Amino acid sequence: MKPFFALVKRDLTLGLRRKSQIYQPLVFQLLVVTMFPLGLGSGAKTLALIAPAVIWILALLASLLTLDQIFKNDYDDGSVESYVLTSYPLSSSVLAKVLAHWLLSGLPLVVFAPVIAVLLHLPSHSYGVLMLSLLIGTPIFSFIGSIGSALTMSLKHGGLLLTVLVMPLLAPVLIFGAGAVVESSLGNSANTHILLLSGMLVLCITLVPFAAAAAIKINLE
Amino acid sequence: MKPFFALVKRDLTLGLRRKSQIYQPLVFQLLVVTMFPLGLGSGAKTLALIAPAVIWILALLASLLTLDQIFKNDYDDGSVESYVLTSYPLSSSVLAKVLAHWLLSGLPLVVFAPVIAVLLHLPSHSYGVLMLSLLIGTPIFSFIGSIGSALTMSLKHGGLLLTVLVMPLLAPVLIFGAGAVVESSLGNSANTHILLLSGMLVLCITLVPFAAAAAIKINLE
Amino acid sequence: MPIIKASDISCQRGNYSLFKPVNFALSPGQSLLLSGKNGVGKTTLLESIAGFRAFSSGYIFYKENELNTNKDKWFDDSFFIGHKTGNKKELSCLENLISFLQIQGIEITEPQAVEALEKVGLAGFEYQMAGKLSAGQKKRLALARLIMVKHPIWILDEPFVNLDVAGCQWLLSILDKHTQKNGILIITAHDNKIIREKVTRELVLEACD
Amino acid sequence: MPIIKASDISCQRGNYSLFKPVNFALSPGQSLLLSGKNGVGKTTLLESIAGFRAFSSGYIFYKENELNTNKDKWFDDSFFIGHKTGNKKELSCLENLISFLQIQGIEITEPQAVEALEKVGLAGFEYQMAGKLSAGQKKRLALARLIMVKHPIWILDEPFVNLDVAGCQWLLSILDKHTQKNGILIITAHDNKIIREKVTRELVLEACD
Amino acid sequence: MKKQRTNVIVRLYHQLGSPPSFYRISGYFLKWLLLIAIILTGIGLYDGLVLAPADYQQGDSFRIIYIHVPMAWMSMFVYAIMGIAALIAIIWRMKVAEAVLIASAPIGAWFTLITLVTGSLWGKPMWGTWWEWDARMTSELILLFLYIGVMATYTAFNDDSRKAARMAALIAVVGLVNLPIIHFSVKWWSSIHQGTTVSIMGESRITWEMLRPLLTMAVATKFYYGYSMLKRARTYLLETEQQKRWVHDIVEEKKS
Amino acid sequence: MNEFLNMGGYAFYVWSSVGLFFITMLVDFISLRVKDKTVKRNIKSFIRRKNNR
Ligand code: HEM
Ligand SMILES: Nc1ncnc2c1ncn2[C@@H]1O[C@H](COP(=O)(O)OP(=O)(O)OP(=O)(O)O)[C@@H](O)[C@H]1O
Ligand SMILES: Nc1ncnc2c1ncn2[C@@H]1O[C@H](COP(=O)(O)OP(=O)(O)OP(=O)(O)O)[C@@H](O)[C@H]1O
Ligand SMILES: [Mg+2]
Ligand SMILES: [Mg+2]
Repeated sequence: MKPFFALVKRDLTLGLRRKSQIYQPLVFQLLVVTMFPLGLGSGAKTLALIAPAVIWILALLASLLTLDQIFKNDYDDGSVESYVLTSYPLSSSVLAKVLAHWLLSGLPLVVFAPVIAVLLHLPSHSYGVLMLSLLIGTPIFSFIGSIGSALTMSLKHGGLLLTVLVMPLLAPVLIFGAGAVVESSLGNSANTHILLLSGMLVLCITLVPFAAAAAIKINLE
Repeated sequence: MKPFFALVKRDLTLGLRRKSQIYQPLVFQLLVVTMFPLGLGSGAKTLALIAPAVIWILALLASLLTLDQIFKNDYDDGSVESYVLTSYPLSSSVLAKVLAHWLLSGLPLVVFAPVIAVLLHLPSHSYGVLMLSLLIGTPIFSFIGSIGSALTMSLKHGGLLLTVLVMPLLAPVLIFGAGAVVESSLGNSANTHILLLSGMLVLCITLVPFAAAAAIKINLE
Repeated sequence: MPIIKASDISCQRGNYSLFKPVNFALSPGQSLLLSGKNGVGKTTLLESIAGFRAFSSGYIFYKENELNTNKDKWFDDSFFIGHKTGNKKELSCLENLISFLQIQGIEITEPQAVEALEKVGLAGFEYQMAGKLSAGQKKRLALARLIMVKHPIWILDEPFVNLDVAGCQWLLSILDKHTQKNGILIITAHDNKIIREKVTRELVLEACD
Repeated sequence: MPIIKASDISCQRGNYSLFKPVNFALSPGQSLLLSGKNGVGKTTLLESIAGFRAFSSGYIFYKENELNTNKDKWFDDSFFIGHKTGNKKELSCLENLISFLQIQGIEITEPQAVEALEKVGLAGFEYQMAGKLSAGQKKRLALARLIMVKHPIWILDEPFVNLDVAGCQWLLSILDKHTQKNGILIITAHDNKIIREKVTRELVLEACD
Repeated sequence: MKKQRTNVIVRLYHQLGSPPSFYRISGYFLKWLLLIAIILTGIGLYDGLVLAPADYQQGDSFRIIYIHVPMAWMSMFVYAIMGIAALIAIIWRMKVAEAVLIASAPIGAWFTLITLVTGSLWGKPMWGTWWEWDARMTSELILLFLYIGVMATYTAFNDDSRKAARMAALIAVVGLVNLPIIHFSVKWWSSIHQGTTVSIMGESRITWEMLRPLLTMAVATKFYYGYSMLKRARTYLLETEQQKRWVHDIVEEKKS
Repeated sequence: MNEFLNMGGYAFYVWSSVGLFFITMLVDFISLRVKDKTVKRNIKSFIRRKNNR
């Protein structure tokens, strides 16, 4: 088996075994969504108004919760050596790690989005755009997060530093993602937003593996 | 020095040295608050309406970010032994840990609250109630969180489980806390809400140390 | 006259017992070496004796009292250092030593702590963060506590690991001193012939079948 | 003819050099024991040799090439096991062994892996999660990789730690076999007389003053 | 030693408290519980979906009541049982109580989930919305979280079943304390509460034809709960007692 | 019969409720049998491991 697939397979096995990585972000989302009406009190009618923003911010936060683990786990137990001390290109291994992370934590968010949307009274004709935008946006979270995770993996409390590092980078994703949903909920076309998101994703796929690989190497020195 | 103060002092030293524990929750709050207008797009006028809920939810989330560390750190490096394997009552040590945690992560939130409030256009006559409610509410987060942290300290990925466990318990705090701010922003008296919050805090102070101590003992078995 | 008596104690991991129940009795000044193959349950047994986890069968009596009925007395008299050293990465060596002992209710002044660090070969590392020590230095920092504590019973899990030759000798000498002062020692170690000759008794754990 | 030549290499931690620069040369079939006091820099040096971190001075040549100019070749030929074992808590022993090797591009079938686990004394633990192993068993699981790899150069940091007597003997025998097959060995160990007699050369690191 | 006078209740307590006899005694009931549950469900649903007259206001959509309300009752009933078992497990460290606690959580969570979804399915035609943040719904959702919390705790510590059970018990008890809090706080906050359409307590506006199937279903679900819970509890006991003789006998002789 | 299935226009709501009920109960029923089987299998292998030693 090629190292790439071996790495993806290992990470998927780990994720499915830990389970928590998959279902707990979802529960987290649900919980926070519940908090909103609780906190809003009589202002509950505004829910639909803020639904796109809340859904996207929640997806971002739920991703953030698992991002720091992309490389940190491997660093902590020493298994990062298995792909650093080898002639197989590190950037490919980074790609494998990102892919596994998205499958485990991004994809469930996409699939689960309609439930959150119902709870927040999002108009049902926007569900398609919501899921599409998340489908393009969540991999970007994983990509950008992998750089942050590579930079902070040797820190004991890197989780919050990572948040601070990647949040500004992810702001545009949030703007266009939530923007797409807002437009579609108003009955307008969301094409421009989706296009821009896709562009960002392509950029990430081509650049991030090398950036993250460099970050890992710097971190280990 | 009494073990109680020794423990508080050690944790404060650690917190001040790590720094991240203090300033990163604040940065996190700021970032998410920034995300809201970004995500809302044209709906920015609704900001003031959702301000009380958002501030309180953010305080909750920011606390959650550090809650799992209350005991987990000590468990991971073995220093939990220093207060478990001694005849000094474990519940006192728990109280010390909670106190240190609140001083490091709750208090800054209280002090910082007006800044967030300004950003979200909360009417300025509510600032007093906002800070008062946070002053009573954030220690409750630390208390309840300490039980969750004690339960999950031996798990590698306990952070999200902790979230799931304590969120339902913290919901009432959120309701009354945000409720107090809503009432005051509408010009009503927030006394009942504040009173109820205070009652919860008293309950926590008397009960939680024993519950958390029991949780630690079960966890170590 | 033995003050610690263990009768038929055994431990469990998951849902099954690890080793055949063991018995031992220790009087002041005696020492016990637990040995056995990798994975037979030495660490588990030590942690149970220290009071961390429950036994699956049997009892330990300390000064005629069953251990669970009088844990405070046991905690006051016994001192445990396990695989995990209990050092805080972000505290300096000095802070680590002082705070650990104070939290246990043991008074220690700064000059005393500096002296203890010196004895343990960490002179000059007082203000280095514990996270930046080498493997052996971390172990030494943990063992420095032994210099300060007055507990008559020491429970040590593989304390020789990572120590260099000089470090092992130092540790042996301090263990010797402890037993000569009527202290009790319960210890595990692999492949260390000298300790085997020094202890009063070696107890080889045997796996259950 | 030596294929590894180190000239005046030294390492740094923080802002100061750790030990006096050292020189060595290794031909196939030779072995090198790095020793020295706790904290002198053995681990740091091994990690640098493995390619993890940079040297502060000096060069290593492998087959006439400076190591940094041709890291891929070096990675293809050398195999490192450090303090951290690289086991995943949530994977079973079998999965750990197989996935680690596959990620390094080494093909291994399940029966081979089962056999390797048997040799290393973990028969019957194939499906146990690595997080539920004892200290020595974890080390054994990491060392099982050595049975499967074909790399001519092994770099091992304190591999004897936590192993019981039988485990140490097994490790010694496999190291012997490796050098007899013209393999190269770079190793650190404290307080283990047998390995000291077996290696071609012992290099004692001395602290800078 | 003083001689203890044993009465029937004490003896029963000791018998049910010992895993082997609990296993044996519960074995007698299992089949019957399942059988009665199936039969009653059949009767109840036939009665409710076919025989009962349509509601004059809601038409046939009201028939969701025969799923929704029994499930809603069960979701709370099971949590109560779980909480009591948890208390016993913590205070007296009784293995059987742990078993009951662990075995109740999954089925209780299922009941809660069905309540939520059927409520949603009822809300759409009645209120024109799938979901409203009303007091009852919100607290039911939080109940689901509590169940999930108990189960997640149990699985997180899966290496040692008994420890895991005691941890889960702690969560369950804390959740028990939480239930009234949620109930009241939610009342406090709520302003858009939808009053009950049908009341069966006191002045009943529901006819006997409509009530009969409801009660039948309520009993049927209790029987299924009994079956599911006992079956899981037995499995739990086998798992935690795997070194004991009686477990070996059962496993090897294939008598369950 | 058709009228019965149609549920006065509420077919989707009523029948999905009933369906959900049965499916969930079935899932529960199956999962407890599976769990029971695996536990018994594990215990058997545990006994075997002991006998072989
Ligand atoms: C997702 C939405 C819903 C949830 C979570 C929910 C939850 C509950 C709960 C927990 C109960 C038990 C209350 C108790 O016994 O104290 C209940 C009872 C009941 N629900 Fe719902 N419900 C929902 C939607 C609806 C809808 C849409 C209707 C009808 C229009 C409805 C009608 C009833 C009735 C008639 C009862 C029994 C009345 C009683 O016991 O007082 N529910 N529901
Ligand atoms: N992360 C770090 N940052 C800064 N200094 C460090 C760090 N880790 C170790 N050191 C210092 O570098 C020196 C060498 O450490 P190293 O781990 O290489 O020693 P070692 O020879 O392997 O010792 P041991 O025999 O105890 O394993 C030590 O004096 C230590 O204090
Ligand atoms: N967390 C755990 N959960 C379940 N089983 C465990 C766990 N930790 C260890 N075990 C098992 O318990 C047994 C005893 O482990 P323990 O650590 O006590 O052994 P040990 O005698 O100290 O071994 P070593 O010499 O390797 O340190 C081992 O067989 C191991 O597989
Ligand atoms: Mg051990
Ligand atoms: Mg070292």
